[in-house]
Amino acid sequence: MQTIQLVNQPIDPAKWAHCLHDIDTGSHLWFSGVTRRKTTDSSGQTTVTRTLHYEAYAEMAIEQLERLAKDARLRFELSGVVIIHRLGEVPLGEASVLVGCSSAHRKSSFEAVPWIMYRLKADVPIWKRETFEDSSTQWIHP
Amino acid sequence: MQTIQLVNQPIDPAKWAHCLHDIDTGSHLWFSGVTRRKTTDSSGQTTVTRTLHYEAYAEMAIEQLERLAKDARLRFELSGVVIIHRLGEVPLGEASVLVGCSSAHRKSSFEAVPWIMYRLKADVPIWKRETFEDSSTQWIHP
Amino acid sequence: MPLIRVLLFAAVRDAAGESSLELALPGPITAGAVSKELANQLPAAGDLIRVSRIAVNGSYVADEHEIDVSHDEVALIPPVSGG
Amino acid sequence: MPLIRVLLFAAVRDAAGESSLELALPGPITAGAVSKELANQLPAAGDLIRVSRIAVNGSYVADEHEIDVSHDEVALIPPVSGG
Repeated sequence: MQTIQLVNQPIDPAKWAHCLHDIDTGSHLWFSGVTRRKTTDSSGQTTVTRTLHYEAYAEMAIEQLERLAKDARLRFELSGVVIIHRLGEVPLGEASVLVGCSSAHRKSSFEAVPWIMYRLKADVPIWKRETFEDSSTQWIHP
Repeated sequence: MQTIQLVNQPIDPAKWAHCLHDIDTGSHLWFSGVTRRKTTDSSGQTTVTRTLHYEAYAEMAIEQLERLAKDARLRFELSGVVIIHRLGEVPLGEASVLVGCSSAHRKSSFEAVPWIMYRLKADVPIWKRETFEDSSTQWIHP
Repeated sequence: MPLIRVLLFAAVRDAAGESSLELALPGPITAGAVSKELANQLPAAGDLIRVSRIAVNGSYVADEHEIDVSHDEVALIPPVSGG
Repeated sequence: MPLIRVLLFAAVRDAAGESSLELALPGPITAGAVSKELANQLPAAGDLIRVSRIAVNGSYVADEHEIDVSHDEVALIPPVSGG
Protein backbone atom coordinates (compact mmCIF):
# COMPACT_ATOMS: atom_id res chain seq x y z
CA MET A 1 0.00 0.00 0.00
CA GLN A 2 1.29 3.43 -0.85
CA THR A 3 0.03 6.93 -0.17
CA ILE A 4 1.41 9.88 -2.14
CA GLN A 5 0.17 13.42 -1.77
CA LEU A 6 1.13 17.04 -2.40
CA VAL A 7 -0.51 19.34 0.15
CA ASN A 8 -0.75 23.07 0.76
CA GLN A 9 -1.36 22.93 4.51
CA PRO A 10 0.80 21.95 7.52
CA ILE A 11 1.58 18.22 7.61
CA ASP A 12 0.17 16.47 10.66
CA PRO A 13 1.96 13.11 11.02
CA ALA A 14 -0.90 11.74 13.15
CA LYS A 15 -3.22 12.11 10.16
CA TRP A 16 -1.13 9.66 8.11
CA ALA A 17 -0.23 7.11 10.79
CA HIS A 18 -3.10 4.77 9.83
CA CYS A 19 -1.60 4.39 6.33
CA LEU A 20 1.17 2.19 7.77
CA HIS A 21 -1.09 0.13 9.98
CA ASP A 22 -0.68 -3.59 9.27
CA ILE A 23 -0.67 -6.30 11.91
CA ASP A 24 2.22 -8.13 10.23
CA THR A 25 4.68 -5.22 10.40
CA GLY A 26 7.00 -4.74 13.35
CA SER A 27 8.67 -1.52 12.28
CA HIS A 28 7.32 1.92 11.43
CA LEU A 29 9.76 4.69 10.55
CA TRP A 30 8.78 8.32 9.96
CA PHE A 31 11.04 11.07 8.66
CA SER A 32 10.09 14.75 8.70
CA GLY A 33 12.18 17.30 6.83
CA VAL A 34 11.71 20.60 8.59
CA THR A 35 12.51 24.21 7.64
CA ARG A 36 15.67 25.06 9.58
CA ARG A 37 16.69 28.56 10.60
CA LYS A 38 20.48 28.32 10.38
CA THR A 39 22.64 26.68 7.72
CA THR A 40 26.39 26.52 8.14
CA ASP A 41 28.35 25.82 4.96
CA SER A 42 31.64 23.93 4.69
CA SER A 43 33.65 27.13 5.25
CA GLY A 44 31.86 27.75 8.55
CA GLN A 45 29.74 30.61 7.14
CA THR A 46 26.23 30.67 8.65
CA THR A 47 23.20 31.91 6.73
CA VAL A 48 19.86 32.52 8.38
CA THR A 49 16.65 31.47 6.65
CA ARG A 50 13.49 33.51 7.18
CA THR A 51 11.18 31.14 5.31
CA LEU A 52 10.95 28.66 2.40
CA HIS A 53 8.57 28.32 -0.52
CA TYR A 54 8.17 25.09 -2.49
CA GLU A 55 6.85 24.74 -6.02
CA ALA A 56 6.26 21.55 -7.99
CA TYR A 57 5.53 20.34 -11.47
CA ALA A 58 2.67 18.58 -9.77
CA GLU A 59 1.55 15.93 -12.27
CA MET A 60 5.10 14.76 -12.87
CA ALA A 61 6.04 14.95 -9.18
CA ILE A 62 3.12 12.69 -8.26
CA GLU A 63 4.02 10.26 -11.02
CA GLN A 64 7.69 10.17 -9.96
CA LEU A 65 6.75 9.72 -6.28
CA GLU A 66 4.34 6.89 -7.07
CA ARG A 67 7.08 5.15 -9.05
CA LEU A 68 9.61 5.78 -6.28
CA ALA A 69 7.29 4.32 -3.65
CA LYS A 70 6.64 1.25 -5.79
CA ASP A 71 10.38 0.73 -6.36
CA ALA A 72 11.04 1.08 -2.61
CA ARG A 73 8.33 -1.44 -1.72
CA LEU A 74 9.84 -4.06 -4.01
CA ARG A 75 13.47 -3.32 -3.20
CA PHE A 76 13.08 -3.28 0.60
CA GLU A 77 10.04 -5.57 1.01
CA LEU A 78 7.99 -2.83 2.61
CA SER A 79 4.41 -3.22 3.64
CA GLY A 80 3.46 0.47 3.43
CA VAL A 81 4.97 3.69 2.09
CA VAL A 82 3.75 7.24 2.69
CA ILE A 83 5.23 10.31 0.97
CA ILE A 84 3.66 13.71 1.63
CA HIS A 85 5.24 16.91 0.31
CA ARG A 86 3.99 20.35 1.21
CA LEU A 87 3.97 23.17 -1.38
CA GLY A 88 3.77 26.94 -0.97
CA GLU A 89 5.28 28.57 2.10
CA VAL A 90 6.74 26.26 4.77
CA PRO A 91 7.66 28.44 7.77
CA LEU A 92 10.52 27.76 10.18
CA GLY A 93 10.01 24.65 12.30
CA GLU A 94 7.34 23.18 10.03
CA ALA A 95 7.70 20.06 7.86
CA SER A 96 8.05 20.29 4.09
CA VAL A 97 8.14 16.52 3.67
CA LEU A 98 6.98 13.43 5.55
CA VAL A 99 8.16 9.95 4.57
CA GLY A 100 6.93 6.82 6.33
CA CYS A 101 7.78 3.16 5.76
CA SER A 102 6.62 -0.01 7.47
CA SER A 103 8.15 -3.47 7.27
CA ALA A 104 8.25 -6.78 9.12
CA HIS A 105 11.74 -6.03 10.50
CA ARG A 106 13.36 -2.69 11.25
CA LYS A 107 16.34 -3.13 8.91
CA SER A 108 14.15 -2.67 5.83
CA SER A 109 12.60 0.59 7.08
CA PHE A 110 16.01 1.92 8.18
CA GLU A 111 17.33 1.34 4.65
CA ALA A 112 14.23 2.43 2.77
CA VAL A 113 13.60 5.89 4.24
CA PRO A 114 17.10 7.30 3.49
CA TRP A 115 16.93 5.77 0.01
CA ILE A 116 13.56 7.39 -0.69
CA MET A 117 14.84 10.79 0.50
CA TYR A 118 17.97 10.43 -1.62
CA ARG A 119 15.92 9.62 -4.73
CA LEU A 120 13.32 12.30 -3.99
CA LYS A 121 16.04 14.95 -3.73
CA ALA A 122 17.61 13.78 -6.99
CA ASP A 123 14.64 13.25 -9.28
CA VAL A 124 11.31 14.61 -8.14
CA PRO A 125 10.45 17.97 -9.80
CA ILE A 126 9.99 20.09 -6.67
CA TRP A 127 11.96 23.28 -6.04
CA LYS A 128 12.69 25.33 -2.97
CA ARG A 129 12.96 29.12 -2.94
CA GLU A 130 14.76 30.42 0.12
CA THR A 131 14.01 33.80 1.69
CA PHE A 132 16.93 35.04 3.77
CA GLU A 133 17.01 37.30 6.81
CA ASP A 134 17.51 40.40 4.60
CA SER A 135 14.39 39.49 2.52
CA SER A 136 16.47 38.51 -0.52
CA THR A 137 15.31 35.31 -2.20
CA GLN A 138 16.99 32.52 -4.14
CA TRP A 139 15.85 29.42 -5.99
CA ILE A 140 17.87 26.43 -4.87
CA HIS A 141 19.24 24.49 -7.86
CA PRO A 142 21.96 22.26 -6.41
CA MET B 1 17.68 17.63 25.32
CA GLN B 2 16.69 14.06 26.04
CA THR B 3 13.46 12.43 27.20
CA ILE B 4 13.49 8.91 28.60
CA GLN B 5 10.45 7.16 29.97
CA LEU B 6 9.03 3.72 30.76
CA VAL B 7 5.25 3.71 30.43
CA ASN B 8 2.42 1.25 31.05
CA GLN B 9 -0.06 2.70 28.57
CA PRO B 10 -0.21 2.84 24.74
CA ILE B 11 2.45 5.11 23.27
CA ASP B 12 0.99 8.07 21.37
CA PRO B 13 3.77 9.53 19.16
CA ALA B 14 1.93 12.87 18.94
CA LYS B 15 2.38 13.27 22.70
CA TRP B 16 6.17 13.25 22.37
CA ALA B 17 6.58 15.26 19.15
CA HIS B 18 7.21 18.52 21.01
CA CYS B 19 10.31 16.98 22.64
CA LEU B 20 12.17 17.24 19.33
CA HIS B 21 10.99 20.74 18.50
CA ASP B 22 13.95 23.04 17.84
CA ILE B 23 14.04 25.70 15.14
CA ASP B 24 17.63 24.83 14.21
CA THR B 25 16.94 21.18 13.33
CA GLY B 26 15.98 20.16 9.82
CA SER B 27 15.45 16.45 10.42
CA HIS B 28 13.14 14.54 12.76
CA LEU B 29 13.14 10.74 12.65
CA TRP B 30 10.76 8.52 14.63
CA PHE B 31 10.95 4.75 14.91
CA SER B 32 8.15 2.64 16.39
CA GLY B 33 8.73 -1.02 17.18
CA VAL B 34 5.33 -2.71 16.97
CA THR B 35 4.05 -6.13 18.10
CA ARG B 36 3.90 -8.23 14.95
CA ARG B 37 1.60 -11.21 14.44
CA LYS B 38 3.73 -13.45 12.23
CA THR B 39 7.43 -14.27 12.51
CA THR B 40 9.14 -16.40 9.88
CA ASP B 41 12.47 -17.93 10.91
CA SER B 42 15.44 -18.66 8.64
CA SER B 43 14.08 -22.13 7.81
CA GLY B 44 10.81 -20.61 6.57
CA GLN B 45 8.83 -21.77 9.63
CA THR B 46 6.17 -19.22 10.65
CA THR B 47 5.05 -18.72 14.24
CA VAL B 48 2.02 -16.67 15.19
CA THR B 49 2.14 -14.33 18.18
CA ARG B 50 -1.01 -13.71 20.19
CA THR B 51 0.48 -11.00 22.43
CA LEU B 52 3.68 -9.78 24.12
CA HIS B 53 4.49 -8.78 27.68
CA TYR B 54 7.50 -6.65 28.59
CA GLU B 55 9.22 -6.46 31.96
CA ALA B 56 12.12 -4.24 32.99
CA TYR B 57 14.64 -3.78 35.74
CA ALA B 58 13.28 -0.25 35.74
CA GLU B 59 15.93 1.77 37.67
CA MET B 60 18.76 0.25 35.65
CA ALA B 61 16.85 0.45 32.35
CA ILE B 62 16.28 4.19 32.88
CA GLU B 63 19.93 4.70 33.79
CA GLN B 64 21.15 2.77 30.73
CA LEU B 65 18.73 4.61 28.42
CA GLU B 66 19.80 8.02 29.77
CA ARG B 67 23.43 7.07 29.14
CA LEU B 68 22.60 5.73 25.69
CA ALA B 69 20.75 8.94 24.75
CA LYS B 70 23.66 11.05 25.97
CA ASP B 71 26.18 8.95 23.99
CA ALA B 72 24.01 9.24 20.88
CA ARG B 73 23.71 13.02 21.19
CA LEU B 74 27.48 13.42 21.35
CA ARG B 75 28.32 10.82 18.73
CA PHE B 76 25.80 12.01 16.11
CA GLU B 77 25.48 15.71 17.06
CA LEU B 78 21.80 15.37 17.79
CA SER B 79 19.66 18.16 19.10
CA GLY B 80 17.03 15.98 20.77
CA VAL B 81 16.55 12.31 21.68
CA VAL B 82 13.36 10.61 22.87
CA ILE B 83 13.21 6.98 24.03
CA ILE B 84 9.91 5.64 25.36
CA HIS B 85 9.49 1.94 26.21
CA ARG B 86 6.16 0.42 27.15
CA LEU B 87 5.97 -2.32 29.83
CA GLY B 88 3.28 -4.89 30.59
CA GLU B 89 1.13 -6.23 27.79
CA VAL B 90 1.67 -4.76 24.31
CA PRO B 91 -1.06 -6.18 22.04
CA LEU B 92 -0.69 -6.86 18.30
CA GLY B 93 -0.27 -3.70 16.21
CA GLU B 94 0.70 -1.51 19.19
CA ALA B 95 4.14 0.01 19.81
CA SER B 96 6.48 -1.34 22.50
CA VAL B 97 9.12 1.27 21.82
CA LEU B 98 9.33 4.76 20.31
CA VAL B 99 12.71 6.33 19.47
CA GLY B 100 12.99 9.86 18.09
CA CYS B 101 16.04 11.89 17.07
CA SER B 102 16.41 15.39 15.68
CA SER B 103 19.44 16.93 14.02
CA ALA B 104 20.44 19.78 11.72
CA HIS B 105 20.85 17.40 8.75
CA ARG B 106 19.11 14.11 8.05
CA LYS B 107 22.26 11.99 7.91
CA SER B 108 22.75 12.22 11.69
CA SER B 109 19.21 11.12 12.49
CA PHE B 110 19.38 8.29 9.95
CA GLU B 111 22.53 6.98 11.64
CA ALA B 112 21.47 7.62 15.23
CA VAL B 113 18.10 5.85 15.38
CA PRO B 114 19.38 2.43 14.18
CA TRP B 115 22.38 2.78 16.53
CA ILE B 116 20.12 3.50 19.51
CA MET B 117 17.92 0.51 18.70
CA TYR B 118 20.96 -1.73 18.32
CA ARG B 119 22.34 -0.65 21.68
CA LEU B 120 18.94 -0.80 23.37
CA LYS B 121 18.46 -4.38 22.22
CA ALA B 122 21.94 -5.35 23.40
CA ASP B 123 22.20 -3.70 26.80
CA VAL B 124 19.01 -2.31 28.30
CA PRO B 125 17.49 -4.67 30.92
CA ILE B 126 14.06 -5.15 29.39
CA TRP B 127 12.64 -8.57 28.51
CA LYS B 128 9.86 -9.77 26.27
CA ARG B 129 7.62 -12.74 27.04
CA GLU B 130 5.83 -14.03 24.00
CA THR B 131 2.40 -15.66 24.11
CA PHE B 132 1.79 -17.86 21.08
CA GLU B 133 -1.42 -18.83 19.31
CA ASP B 134 -1.78 -21.98 21.44
CA SER B 135 -1.47 -19.89 24.68
CA SER B 136 2.00 -21.23 25.47
CA THR B 137 4.46 -18.57 26.64
CA GLN B 138 8.20 -18.08 26.37
CA TRP B 139 10.68 -15.53 27.66
CA ILE B 140 12.86 -14.29 24.81
CA HIS B 141 16.57 -14.48 25.76
CA PRO B 142 18.41 -14.17 22.44
CA MET C 1 8.32 24.98 -38.69
CA PRO C 2 6.38 23.10 -35.99
CA LEU C 3 5.72 25.02 -32.76
CA ILE C 4 6.45 23.37 -29.45
CA ARG C 5 5.35 24.58 -26.01
CA VAL C 6 7.80 23.99 -23.14
CA LEU C 7 6.83 24.31 -19.45
CA LEU C 8 9.29 26.26 -17.29
CA PHE C 9 9.89 26.14 -13.54
CA ALA C 10 11.69 27.87 -10.69
CA ALA C 11 14.64 30.12 -11.64
CA VAL C 12 14.18 29.44 -15.39
CA ARG C 13 10.53 30.45 -15.20
CA ASP C 14 11.54 33.62 -13.34
CA ALA C 15 14.19 34.40 -16.00
CA ALA C 16 11.59 33.94 -18.77
CA GLY C 17 8.91 35.87 -16.89
CA GLU C 18 6.46 33.19 -18.05
CA SER C 19 5.55 29.64 -17.06
CA SER C 20 5.94 28.35 -20.62
CA LEU C 21 7.52 29.34 -23.94
CA GLU C 22 6.63 28.40 -27.50
CA LEU C 23 9.59 27.49 -29.69
CA ALA C 24 9.68 27.19 -33.46
CA LEU C 25 12.10 24.41 -34.42
CA PRO C 26 12.66 22.38 -37.58
CA GLY C 27 11.25 18.83 -37.20
CA PRO C 28 11.91 16.17 -36.12
CA ILE C 29 12.45 17.91 -32.78
CA THR C 30 14.72 16.25 -30.21
CA ALA C 31 14.88 17.00 -26.47
CA GLY C 32 18.45 18.21 -26.93
CA ALA C 33 17.34 20.73 -29.57
CA VAL C 34 14.68 22.10 -27.20
CA SER C 35 17.27 22.62 -24.50
CA LYS C 36 19.68 24.35 -26.84
CA GLU C 37 17.01 26.68 -28.23
CA LEU C 38 15.84 27.61 -24.69
CA ALA C 39 19.42 28.47 -23.72
CA ASN C 40 19.63 30.72 -26.82
CA GLN C 41 16.38 32.52 -26.03
CA LEU C 42 17.13 32.91 -22.29
CA PRO C 43 20.85 33.66 -22.17
CA ALA C 44 20.58 34.94 -18.55
CA ALA C 45 19.58 31.40 -17.51
CA GLY C 46 21.85 29.63 -20.04
CA ASP C 47 24.09 27.94 -17.47
CA LEU C 48 21.12 26.66 -15.51
CA ILE C 49 19.34 25.43 -18.65
CA ARG C 50 22.44 23.52 -19.72
CA VAL C 51 22.37 21.50 -16.45
CA SER C 52 18.58 21.00 -16.62
CA ARG C 53 16.82 17.89 -17.91
CA ILE C 54 13.92 17.58 -20.36
CA ALA C 55 10.83 15.64 -19.29
CA VAL C 56 8.23 14.36 -21.73
CA ASN C 57 4.84 13.32 -20.35
CA GLY C 58 6.23 13.10 -16.81
CA SER C 59 9.41 11.11 -17.55
CA TYR C 60 12.98 12.28 -18.06
CA VAL C 61 14.26 11.68 -21.57
CA ALA C 62 17.69 11.61 -23.24
CA ASP C 63 18.86 14.39 -25.58
CA GLU C 64 18.21 12.29 -28.69
CA HIS C 65 14.58 11.57 -27.71
CA GLU C 66 12.21 12.67 -30.49
CA ILE C 67 9.22 14.74 -29.46
CA ASP C 68 5.71 14.25 -30.84
CA VAL C 69 4.68 17.91 -31.10
CA SER C 70 0.97 17.17 -31.35
CA HIS C 71 0.66 15.00 -28.20
CA ASP C 72 3.61 15.36 -25.86
CA GLU C 73 3.80 17.58 -22.78
CA VAL C 74 7.35 18.91 -22.66
CA ALA C 75 8.99 20.51 -19.60
CA LEU C 76 12.41 21.81 -18.70
CA ILE C 77 13.38 20.53 -15.25
CA PRO C 78 16.16 22.51 -13.57
CA PRO C 79 18.08 20.72 -10.78
CA VAL C 80 15.48 19.86 -8.13
CA SER C 81 15.55 20.78 -4.45
CA GLY C 82 12.54 19.15 -2.82
CA GLY C 83 12.62 17.44 0.55
CA MET D 1 29.57 -15.97 55.72
CA PRO D 2 28.13 -12.69 54.39
CA LEU D 3 24.66 -12.85 52.84
CA ILE D 4 24.04 -11.22 49.50
CA ARG D 5 20.67 -10.53 47.87
CA VAL D 6 20.51 -10.88 44.09
CA LEU D 7 17.61 -9.57 41.98
CA LEU D 8 16.29 -12.00 39.36
CA PHE D 9 14.38 -11.31 36.14
CA ALA D 10 12.45 -13.00 33.34
CA ALA D 11 13.08 -16.75 32.83
CA VAL D 12 15.55 -16.92 35.77
CA ARG D 13 13.00 -15.35 38.10
CA ASP D 14 10.40 -17.84 36.88
CA ALA D 15 12.81 -20.73 37.46
CA ALA D 16 13.50 -19.49 41.02
CA GLY D 17 9.85 -18.78 41.72
CA GLU D 18 11.02 -15.55 43.41
CA SER D 19 12.16 -12.10 42.33
CA SER D 20 15.34 -12.31 44.42
CA LEU D 21 17.49 -14.88 46.19
CA GLU D 22 19.80 -14.56 49.19
CA LEU D 23 23.13 -16.28 48.79
CA ALA D 24 25.67 -17.09 51.51
CA LEU D 25 29.16 -16.79 50.06
CA PRO D 26 32.63 -16.45 51.59
CA GLY D 27 33.92 -12.87 51.27
CA PRO D 28 35.26 -11.04 49.39
CA ILE D 29 32.42 -11.79 46.97
CA THR D 30 33.00 -11.31 43.23
CA ALA D 31 30.36 -11.01 40.52
CA GLY D 32 31.64 -14.26 39.02
CA ALA D 33 31.11 -16.12 42.31
CA VAL D 34 27.51 -14.85 42.50
CA SER D 35 26.84 -16.14 39.00
CA LYS D 36 28.36 -19.52 39.75
CA GLU D 37 26.43 -19.95 43.00
CA LEU D 38 23.13 -18.99 41.30
CA ALA D 39 23.75 -21.60 38.59
CA ASN D 40 24.33 -24.18 41.35
CA GLN D 41 21.13 -23.29 43.17
CA LEU D 42 19.00 -23.08 40.02
CA PRO D 43 20.29 -25.92 37.84
CA ALA D 44 17.17 -25.79 35.63
CA ALA D 45 18.27 -22.27 34.58
CA GLY D 46 22.00 -23.03 34.63
CA ASP D 47 22.62 -22.52 30.91
CA LEU D 48 20.76 -19.22 30.92
CA ILE D 49 22.57 -17.99 34.05
CA ARG D 50 25.95 -18.79 32.49
CA VAL D 51 25.17 -16.43 29.56
CA SER D 52 23.73 -13.75 31.87
CA ARG D 53 25.61 -10.67 33.12
CA ILE D 54 25.86 -9.26 36.63
CA ALA D 55 24.88 -5.63 37.22
CA VAL D 56 25.90 -3.69 40.33
CA ASN D 57 24.05 -0.46 41.07
CA GLY D 58 22.72 -0.27 37.52
CA SER D 59 25.97 -0.95 35.65
CA TYR D 60 27.32 -4.16 34.16
CA VAL D 61 30.46 -5.43 35.89
CA ALA D 62 33.17 -7.96 35.02
CA ASP D 63 33.42 -11.35 36.76
CA GLU D 64 36.28 -10.20 38.97
CA HIS D 65 34.39 -7.13 40.26
CA GLU D 66 34.21 -7.20 44.09
CA ILE D 67 30.81 -6.58 45.62
CA ASP D 68 30.21 -4.36 48.67
CA VAL D 69 27.61 -6.51 50.42
CA SER D 70 26.38 -3.72 52.69
CA HIS D 71 25.70 -1.10 49.98
CA ASP D 72 25.50 -2.61 46.51
CA GLU D 73 22.34 -3.57 44.64
CA VAL D 74 23.18 -6.73 42.71
CA ALA D 75 21.14 -8.14 39.80
CA LEU D 76 21.47 -11.04 37.40
CA ILE D 77 20.64 -9.79 33.87
CA PRO D 78 19.75 -12.55 31.43
CA PRO D 79 20.12 -11.72 27.70
CA VAL D 80 17.78 -8.81 27.08
CA SER D 81 15.00 -8.58 24.48
CA GLY D 82 13.55 -5.10 24.71
CA GLY D 83 12.61 -2.98 21.72
